Amino acid sequence: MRIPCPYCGSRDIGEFVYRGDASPVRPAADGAEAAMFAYVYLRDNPMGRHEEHWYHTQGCRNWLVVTRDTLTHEIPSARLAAPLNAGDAV
Amino acid sequence: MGDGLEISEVTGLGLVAVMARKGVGAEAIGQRLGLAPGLAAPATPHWVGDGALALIGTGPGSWLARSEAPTAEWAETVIERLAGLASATDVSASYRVFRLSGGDAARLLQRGAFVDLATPAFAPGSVAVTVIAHIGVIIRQIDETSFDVSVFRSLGESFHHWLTTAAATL
Amino acid sequence: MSRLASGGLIDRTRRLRFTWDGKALEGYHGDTLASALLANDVRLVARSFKYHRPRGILTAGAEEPNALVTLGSGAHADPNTPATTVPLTDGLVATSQNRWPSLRHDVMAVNQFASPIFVAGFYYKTFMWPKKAWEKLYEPLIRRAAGLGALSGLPDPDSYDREHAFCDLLVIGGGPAGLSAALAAGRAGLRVILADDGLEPGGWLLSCRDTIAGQTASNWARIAVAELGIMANVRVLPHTTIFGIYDGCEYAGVQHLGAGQPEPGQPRQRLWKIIASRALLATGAMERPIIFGGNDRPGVMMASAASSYVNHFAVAPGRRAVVFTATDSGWQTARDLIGAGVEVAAVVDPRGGGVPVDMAGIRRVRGLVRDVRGSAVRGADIATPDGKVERIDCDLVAMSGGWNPAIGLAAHLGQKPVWSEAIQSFLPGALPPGLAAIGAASGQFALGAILAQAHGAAAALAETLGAGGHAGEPSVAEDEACGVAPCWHVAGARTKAFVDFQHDVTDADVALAAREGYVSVEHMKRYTTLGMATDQGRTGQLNGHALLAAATGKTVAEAGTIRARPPAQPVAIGVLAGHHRDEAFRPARLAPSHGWATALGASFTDAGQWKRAQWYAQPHESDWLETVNREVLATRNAVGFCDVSTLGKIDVLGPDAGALLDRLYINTFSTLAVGKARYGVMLREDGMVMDDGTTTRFAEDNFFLTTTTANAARVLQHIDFARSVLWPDLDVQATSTTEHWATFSVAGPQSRALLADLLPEIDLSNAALPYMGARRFRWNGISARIYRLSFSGELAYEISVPADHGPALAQALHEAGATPYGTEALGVMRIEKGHPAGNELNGQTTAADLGFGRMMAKKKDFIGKVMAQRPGLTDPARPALVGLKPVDRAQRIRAGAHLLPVGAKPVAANDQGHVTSACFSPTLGHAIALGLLAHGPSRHGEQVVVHDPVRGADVLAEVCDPVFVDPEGVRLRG
Amino acid sequence: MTRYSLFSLAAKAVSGHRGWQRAWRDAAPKAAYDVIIIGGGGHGLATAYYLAKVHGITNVALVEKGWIGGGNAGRNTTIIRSNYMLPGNEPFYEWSMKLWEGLEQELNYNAMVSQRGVLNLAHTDAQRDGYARRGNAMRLHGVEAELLDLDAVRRHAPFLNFDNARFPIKAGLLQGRGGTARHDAVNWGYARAASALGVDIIQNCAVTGFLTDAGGAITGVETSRGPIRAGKVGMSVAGHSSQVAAMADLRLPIESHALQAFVSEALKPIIPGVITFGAGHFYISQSDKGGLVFGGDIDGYNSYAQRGNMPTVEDVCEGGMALMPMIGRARLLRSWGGIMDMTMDGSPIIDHAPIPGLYLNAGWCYGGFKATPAAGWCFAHLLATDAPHETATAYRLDRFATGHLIDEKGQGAQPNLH
Repeated sequence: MRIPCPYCGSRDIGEFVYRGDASPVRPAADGAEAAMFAYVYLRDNPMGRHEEHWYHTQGCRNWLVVTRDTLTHEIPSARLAAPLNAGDAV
Repeated sequence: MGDGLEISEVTGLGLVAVMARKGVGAEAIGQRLGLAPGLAAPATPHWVGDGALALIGTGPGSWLARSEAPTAEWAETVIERLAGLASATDVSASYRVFRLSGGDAARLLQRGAFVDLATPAFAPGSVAVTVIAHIGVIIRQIDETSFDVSVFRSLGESFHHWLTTAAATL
Repeated sequence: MSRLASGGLIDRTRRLRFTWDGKALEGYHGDTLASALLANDVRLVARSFKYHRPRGILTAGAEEPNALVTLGSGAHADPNTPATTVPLTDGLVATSQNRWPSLRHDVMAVNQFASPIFVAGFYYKTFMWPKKAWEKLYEPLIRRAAGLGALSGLPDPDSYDREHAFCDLLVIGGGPAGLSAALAAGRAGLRVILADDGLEPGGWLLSCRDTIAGQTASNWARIAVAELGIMANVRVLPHTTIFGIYDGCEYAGVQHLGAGQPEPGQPRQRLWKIIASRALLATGAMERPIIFGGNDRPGVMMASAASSYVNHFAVAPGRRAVVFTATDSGWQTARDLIGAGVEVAAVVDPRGGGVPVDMAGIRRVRGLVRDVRGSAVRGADIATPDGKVERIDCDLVAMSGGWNPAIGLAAHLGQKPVWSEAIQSFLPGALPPGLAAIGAASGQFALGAILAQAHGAAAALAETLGAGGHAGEPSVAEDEACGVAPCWHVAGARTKAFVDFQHDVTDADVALAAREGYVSVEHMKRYTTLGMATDQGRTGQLNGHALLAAATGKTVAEAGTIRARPPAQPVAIGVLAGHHRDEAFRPARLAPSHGWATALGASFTDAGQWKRAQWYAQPHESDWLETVNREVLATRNAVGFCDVSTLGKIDVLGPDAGALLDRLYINTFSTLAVGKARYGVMLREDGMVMDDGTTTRFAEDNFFLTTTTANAARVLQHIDFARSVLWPDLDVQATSTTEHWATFSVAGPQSRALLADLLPEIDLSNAALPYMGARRFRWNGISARIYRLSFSGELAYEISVPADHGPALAQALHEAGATPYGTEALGVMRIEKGHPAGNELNGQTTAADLGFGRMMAKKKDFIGKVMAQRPGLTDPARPALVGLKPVDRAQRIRAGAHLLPVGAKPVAANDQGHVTSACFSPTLGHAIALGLLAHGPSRHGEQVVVHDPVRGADVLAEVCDPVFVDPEGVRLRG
Repeated sequence: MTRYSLFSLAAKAVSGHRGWQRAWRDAAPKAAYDVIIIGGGGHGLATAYYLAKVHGITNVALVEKGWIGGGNAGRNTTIIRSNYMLPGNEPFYEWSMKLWEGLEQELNYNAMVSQRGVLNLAHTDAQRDGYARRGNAMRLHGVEAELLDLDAVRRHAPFLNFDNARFPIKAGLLQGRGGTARHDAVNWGYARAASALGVDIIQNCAVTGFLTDAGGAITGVETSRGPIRAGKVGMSVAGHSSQVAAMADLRLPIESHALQAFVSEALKPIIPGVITFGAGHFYISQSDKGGLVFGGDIDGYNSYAQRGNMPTVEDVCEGGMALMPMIGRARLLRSWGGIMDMTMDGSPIIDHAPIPGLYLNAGWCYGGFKATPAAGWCFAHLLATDAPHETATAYRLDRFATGHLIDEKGQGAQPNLH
């Protein structure tokens, strides 16, 4: 399986480290414990389209948000997790 | 060893890891470091420049500045020159750099790297940060038949063992 | 001898010698082991798995279920190798398997007498009485009888390598379809790879008598391969099997290099990993058997195989044949046999209608072969519609029950095949991205049509991919007749009729499975083991599904298929491992002073992928403990030095570096003064301790972090996640400098004096460089750093220089009189000081467990803060860090022992914690340890039992403060 | 139910085995039952059996969307062991071992339970001490465990790499009672016995939703073969736990992951029991038919595809060659994948769902097969008595909120690291 890294191009998943579902957002510092519990522990774990975090550890060392189908493993797209600072081409 | 292959090592390099700060573009970095006028630091996995100063693209907004004959203060001056534009740190001793040249150089590297190294996908000026035999590498194509392959210093022996083993069966 | 006087593609000028079960035989270059055996009239080649019935050669291809042999001997032995795929080489040693004492006289054949009991699944119904008998008696017998070939138990002496490749079009299979497609795509200018698993490319063309563009099929194939060979944009991979399709248009294959024994140092096989944006499945089709009585006897062969042996290898597989066929192609075999001088007693074809091959003198019988006579074929009983049975003497029955397109690869990503009424078999349904099927694999069996279809498909691909060249025209050939009618099974057989030849599964077994409710094809497969042999059901599985469908009132289409899975052909595990075995299993990371330490006689230990000097034994020292004690005392009493370069080092830079560190560590770093260092603890978001280390500030926007050796990569990944995903608004950058700095800890009361001589240009006084102070300086003109940091608890410094200068610094320190110490001594001293390390940071401990509860900042948010407050993580009864001393000072405590109250029964309910780190303390003269004990901090002075039953007797210990040496830290601040 | 034995086998052989009936009734769904179990894997079938056998509750329907034993229960590497460290796990897995040891007699179906030992190898001092801690914990739970030194390991498996290994072997933890069992036979054995006690086993019956009463309590399931009512519904669907839970608007602390498994061509017996490599991802045993059954780590990304990719295949084979270099000559015959319901601490959940009438048996990571008998026993106990079985009290769903985690590997809330 290969991930279309926005900077490095198509690369084998052996170069990446998978973290998990990219949709949970870390609650604000003063948020309730229940919100942090859900962020840390609960997952939709869908069969089908899934936005997930991968880290290009043996490549450009960026965190990516990869859109992948968890049933067919097809990967239509991937983008840098960090919104790019102005002026960078990728 | 295939007849079309020589393996040597490039030593004494000056290397500085350069990471653009928020909102700073590749042109600014290139110009501040004194690349030829109008020449920007590469925003894609490529390298530009020459022996005195080259900028190797290793990621969005990050490069390796390289000098073949650095003075003792070269790294400090690069870091200071970039003040305000980019964070930079001396990594001159972090890598061992193997020079592969000859007709079989690309074929040998292709045995290890799962990245298309054939022209036009990869050509002089191209860079690939990838992995060979579980060892992280930075591959830089210099000309039609020669490449620099940089690996972390601590992994130099293991990488050299792979190089010689793979080359023996070309 | 059954070698034909002329013909075939073998090279009669190159005679080759080989042995079969010790007997010297001969064949020619171009033979397979199978064809050479047949040429020497060897027809009994193996014994079946369960009944040990005699088995002959059934096919001429990789799907061979019977003729499995062991090649070579000793460590080079290659068990379970299909003789049909082995190119004959001079000096080849081949032996039969799974028989004792010999192939001809196999004692285990006695199983056939028990066959009424030994039906499918019999072992699920018996061997249960008496209770212990299964393991003591029955299973050992079954295991000894099971298995075919044997491993030698010796390490694989051969080497393997790998190659990656990228192309526009991968053509899988070099038969008529594959060659035609590759020619079209190659001419059009696409970047093409053609992989073919035969002795030479050509596939069926090497075994048929058709003509293409006026050439014989085999000559056309050789000319096509030659043309492909000179195209720069085409790469032909002979002896290469594509065994798997994976995500991302990735195709995995194995290439057999150099037939027979590779030269020393050269690889035996090569793993290919190919990324192909398009691929064409040109793997042809496999002939289907027919299920009739005795269809497993040596002398029963697939019709296409008989044609192959005659046309390709110039070997007559028999003298008098009966061809039993429900396909037109079976008639071509009759013609081939007659052409080679083999008498065809009859062509038994149950179908009505005309004769596909009009040959004078062929006797056609409309009927079915019901039984074959003899333990090797001596005759065949033909049942005709009028109810009569005619016995015909023969020594060969060539059968053809239909053709199954070889579409296994197309299902590797989960797509299901679909039933085709037209060809009475399954074809690919939906296909993996980029893949299409051509030729027989797409259900197209006529040669002329195949060449045109394949050429058209490739030319169309070239166009869509924008290749500029012209694909040329397809070669022309006539279309031979290729009708087929379903003929799965002949009812009323008097003797056993086989569906799976290797696993001895009969038609009766399939009926039994249906009767007992194992009616899904998956249940039937697992209950009868049909299709679980080395041919993975490629020969008779579909026949079995047809029988099951009939028994359960379903159509074959409704019964469905078993999902084909990688590998499409068995693959040596060695080639999948390649370079990564023995010492090269994983790379070794060598610290900067590795060479220097080796010269000094250091012994090394593994710390993740790092090699670290464990101790520096001197010749007179009796064991490692004496060495380590010396190193500890030399450091505590004078000065020692240790290479600590393997610790993770990360530069965190930029205006918001301090803000980021405040959110990562439990304590605050944004307030750290320049030139100062601070110890920090980092949590995971679930509140557990992830890592610890000291961070030094060299400038307003320049922090230098250290991490544990084990977690270096994980912490960098964590930092990058925090700054790019959690808080992208922060302007902060980070990069690893682990490899740039060689770092040595110089510790001991005389450390300052020693360094004062070595580094005259720095003021090392306590005032100028206090504890936890740090400074950048130059040493012999190179940039260097010095820190007042101490893991040993002594007055100590850490000095960093660029890694290439590490050995020089080590040598200078040694020559100045400092004693080198290794990780063992380092471990003893940090245990003496009660510092938690890897054993304590085991991912199951909180900051409070380790005594860092007070460091957790109250105001600021940091990763893990909220989850760390959960009841389960703040329960006072949680095991917490304590020191342990044996009450009897002479006794020893080991890490991994558990802690029980004195006098308590050694049961889990009384388990109060465990020993995490332990050593002998030369400083104190007795064993000491750190542990995690329930309510630990409040139990100093209490006694507990150190319970270590897997290693020895209980030891009584006293709970104490984890800091054994200089608790006030006087030496640190000296 | 005809009793299986050598005599019944011989008797039926006389009439060409035409006398055998179906091993389990292929029941059609009735309108209502006392209990519905979703999932026809080993856990669901065992639950149904123990509900009937131990608790006398026989008005039970087991609904399976495909064919029984078609999910993880039919695609695991058949290992049974009780060598766990934490007090939340070890009692449960030891209870499962006790049930394994009597299974053939209990079900009158030879599941080929074969206790030839499970050996975990250590390659560093710290790893050896870690196994000592686990071995001592097992002893405290009354389970035998031995810490073998290098010579003992060499005697147990002489073909291991003792000469030029990158990570030399230092020691090994051996559970002699660990071993393997024939997974299909376990599923069919429980199905046959449960069916004989009156449980309806309903195949090709996919659950598509839950029936609820006004108050939101679960009162049955909607299926591809019509609605079926019941007072209690137990979910035992492993990798599909999140899908079925979502039908009740329930999110779980679970990610589904692909675990690949491999088998070689059949070879003469050479590997004594189960052996696990401590310096990489590789474990192996040899089936009674002679195939080397092996595997390693999960692929590491969410997946329902029941297959994986090459990096894992290579990593497993590299581990195999590093540990036992003889394996290079053996040929990989077949590889496949299961869907592992990986939890946030690597341990399972046997608990009420926070919705009345719904019960969860989920989160089995890659250890579900060895847990089959005890999971069935304990889930039946919970369904019958509404109280957790004494060995499964720690498997609470809310443990992630309260912080009473059962984290054997200490990897935290990252499922793919367990």
